[in-house]
Amino acid sequence: MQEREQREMELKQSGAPSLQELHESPCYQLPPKERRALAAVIECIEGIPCNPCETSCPQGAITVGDEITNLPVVDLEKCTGCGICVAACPGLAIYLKKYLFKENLAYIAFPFEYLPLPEEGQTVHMVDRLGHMVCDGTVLRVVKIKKNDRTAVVHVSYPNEFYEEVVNMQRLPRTD
Amino acid sequence: MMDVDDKKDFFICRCEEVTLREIEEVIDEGYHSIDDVKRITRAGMGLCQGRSCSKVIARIISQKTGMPLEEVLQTSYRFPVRTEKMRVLEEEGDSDAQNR
Amino acid sequence: MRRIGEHPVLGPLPDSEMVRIVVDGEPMLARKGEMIAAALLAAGKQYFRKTIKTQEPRGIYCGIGRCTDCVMTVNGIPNVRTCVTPVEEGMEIETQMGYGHWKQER
Amino acid sequence: MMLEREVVVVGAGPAGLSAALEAARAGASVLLVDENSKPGGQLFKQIHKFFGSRDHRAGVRGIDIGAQLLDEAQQLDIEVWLDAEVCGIFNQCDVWIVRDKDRSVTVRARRIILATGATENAINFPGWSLPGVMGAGAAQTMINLHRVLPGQRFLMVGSGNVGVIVSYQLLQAGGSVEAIVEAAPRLGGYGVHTAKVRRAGVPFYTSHTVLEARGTDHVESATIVQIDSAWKPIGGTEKELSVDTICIAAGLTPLVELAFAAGCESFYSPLLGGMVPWHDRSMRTSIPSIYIAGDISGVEEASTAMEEGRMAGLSAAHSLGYLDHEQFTTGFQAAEARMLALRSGMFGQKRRDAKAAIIAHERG
Repeated sequence: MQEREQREMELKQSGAPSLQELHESPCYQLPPKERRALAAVIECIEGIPCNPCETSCPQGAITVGDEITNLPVVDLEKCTGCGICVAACPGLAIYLKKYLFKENLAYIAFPFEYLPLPEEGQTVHMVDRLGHMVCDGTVLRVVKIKKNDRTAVVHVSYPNEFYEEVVNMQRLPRTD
Repeated sequence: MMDVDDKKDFFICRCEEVTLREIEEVIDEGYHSIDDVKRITRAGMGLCQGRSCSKVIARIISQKTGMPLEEVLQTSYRFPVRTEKMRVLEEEGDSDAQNR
Repeated sequence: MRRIGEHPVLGPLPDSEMVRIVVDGEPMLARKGEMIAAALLAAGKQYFRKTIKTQEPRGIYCGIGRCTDCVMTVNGIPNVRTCVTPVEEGMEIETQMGYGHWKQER
Repeated sequence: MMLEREVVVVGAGPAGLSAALEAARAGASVLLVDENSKPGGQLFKQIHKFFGSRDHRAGVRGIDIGAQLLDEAQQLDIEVWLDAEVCGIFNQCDVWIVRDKDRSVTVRARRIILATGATENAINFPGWSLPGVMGAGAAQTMINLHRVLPGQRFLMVGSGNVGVIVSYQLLQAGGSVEAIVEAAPRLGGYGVHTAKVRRAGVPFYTSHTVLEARGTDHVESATIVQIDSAWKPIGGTEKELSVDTICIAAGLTPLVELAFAAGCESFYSPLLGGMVPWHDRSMRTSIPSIYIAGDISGVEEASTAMEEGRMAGLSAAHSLGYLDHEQFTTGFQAAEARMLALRSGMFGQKRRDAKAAIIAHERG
């Protein structure tokens, strides 16, 4: 029964990649806990013909290569955590993360294309890849610049015990 | 084609309101082409000219007769491929109709 | 069934000149140039016609003028595809029963 | 004297626009015809950022690519007839057009490029003709083009890229998607798309389909059910969902009426949507004066449609004597290379093989 349950959790069943699938993919690198600077994390584990992540990175830290179906790989030495790739990715599959933000708080900056947008200081519900609410987070800032072409990048701090699980936040109730 | 729920019949051709059972009966009588099913049940003769139903009818024929779908899909199309008013067809616009 | 006000990608709903249309005798306002079907959906209209054989209610299905399921009688002319026909000032729109009937020959 | 044009392009979507641009740039006199009151086809509903590479304008939203193409068409002063329905093609060159549903016109064309796109497939179940059941493309048209939510609680049937992207766009428009059902045992769309809606809380049900929709004047609820490997419903697995709109995303079928009524030979390609006009590498059909581009030649994406459009436009113009051999081959091979780059990877390779099978087919 365990094997079937395990399969139910996988990308082509649940719609979201399981941690095991991510760990098996060369593309996925959770930034090490001791790293101080933010780093880009890419959850793009299927060879699809797409490379704006590579071409958007000003540091040349992301490599796809000539065959644009190669999986993107982040060079953590070069990545400065600037976040340009987060909004450039058509699949919204990139976010920035770090473990050491403050005492037991981790940091994430993720793409968000819904309304209403959260505000600085607001408490929001953080979700894992299956959409389950995992913990609360505090909005640090919401970046909405023209270059991001209407993909907002929301920066949030959250308890670092959920460092790997958290990938986004719950949408806020609509006001209209 | 899932044979979903035998009790409940439902339309296959939306425009002419022809149901799955009516189409299946015609196929059972030996009519195995989209055009034959159309001529007998009117399925595909409606305002949309079979856009919603002809592919589904082909699949039903193929499933019931075992004919390959490719063969059943060989159907013919006639001009005009859009529904137009008769008045429009008579007056030829700013081109020399006699040259046709 | 409602108009989308603020949209994350499309932005706010731009202001629009309104036109008066009459739907089954009821006057209502629509945005100039929008499709009849969109105006009726925004107003919450459940169905656009009833079929000839079984009087079944029908509405939008393909949304791009291909399936003709959304036809209504407009200004006395039946079988007008409302999803690809823009509203005009003073337009009279009626739920079409069966094949509808021609009020006046254009 | 009958109206004459060197190239008549039918359909001003991504493929038709690109074909008209290339043919006009090469020097041919082009007439672009579209039955809608606005050009652009699917592009103006695709509010998401496109995939591919910089050459494919990746990272740009479909609506903005559409606007760019229209600007280019204006700069090249391409003649465009909107609200113009092509009703027939006679003698392989006379294009019969009805303008504004009002007057008939025939244009003699030396080359015709058919870019008529595709139409959504149906899935039939009791109640599927109720108002509130519509194509996923229809819902996308309503929200992104007409800015009206056709409902509030949606059920999406089909987990290919269309079903999943439209589900995401329904959430963006303020709708709530109660579930996405997929008849196959595995989800169809790209993982990055399914992940977006899954983390937004939308559940997927593989090996599931719609058993029935219920409602008097409009959809009020739907029952979904698990199906076995023979696609038969499994008793006891029914689940009732309170939804008011059911979107069907069961693939598309190329719109081939004009091509086949004109006499083009057909080829059956299930993966690419069914019957398509046979065509060679240069996008020419079995009738030398008729070319095709985009979903009519096999259902793929807007980005591949644009490259096929460029190839068809270049080939048609070159066959009329425009562009010397060197100019033509550089432009054509560049477009073809960009297209083949899109037809690669675990999803694209199958389409590449299916297209190659059409071209390799020795006609009778």
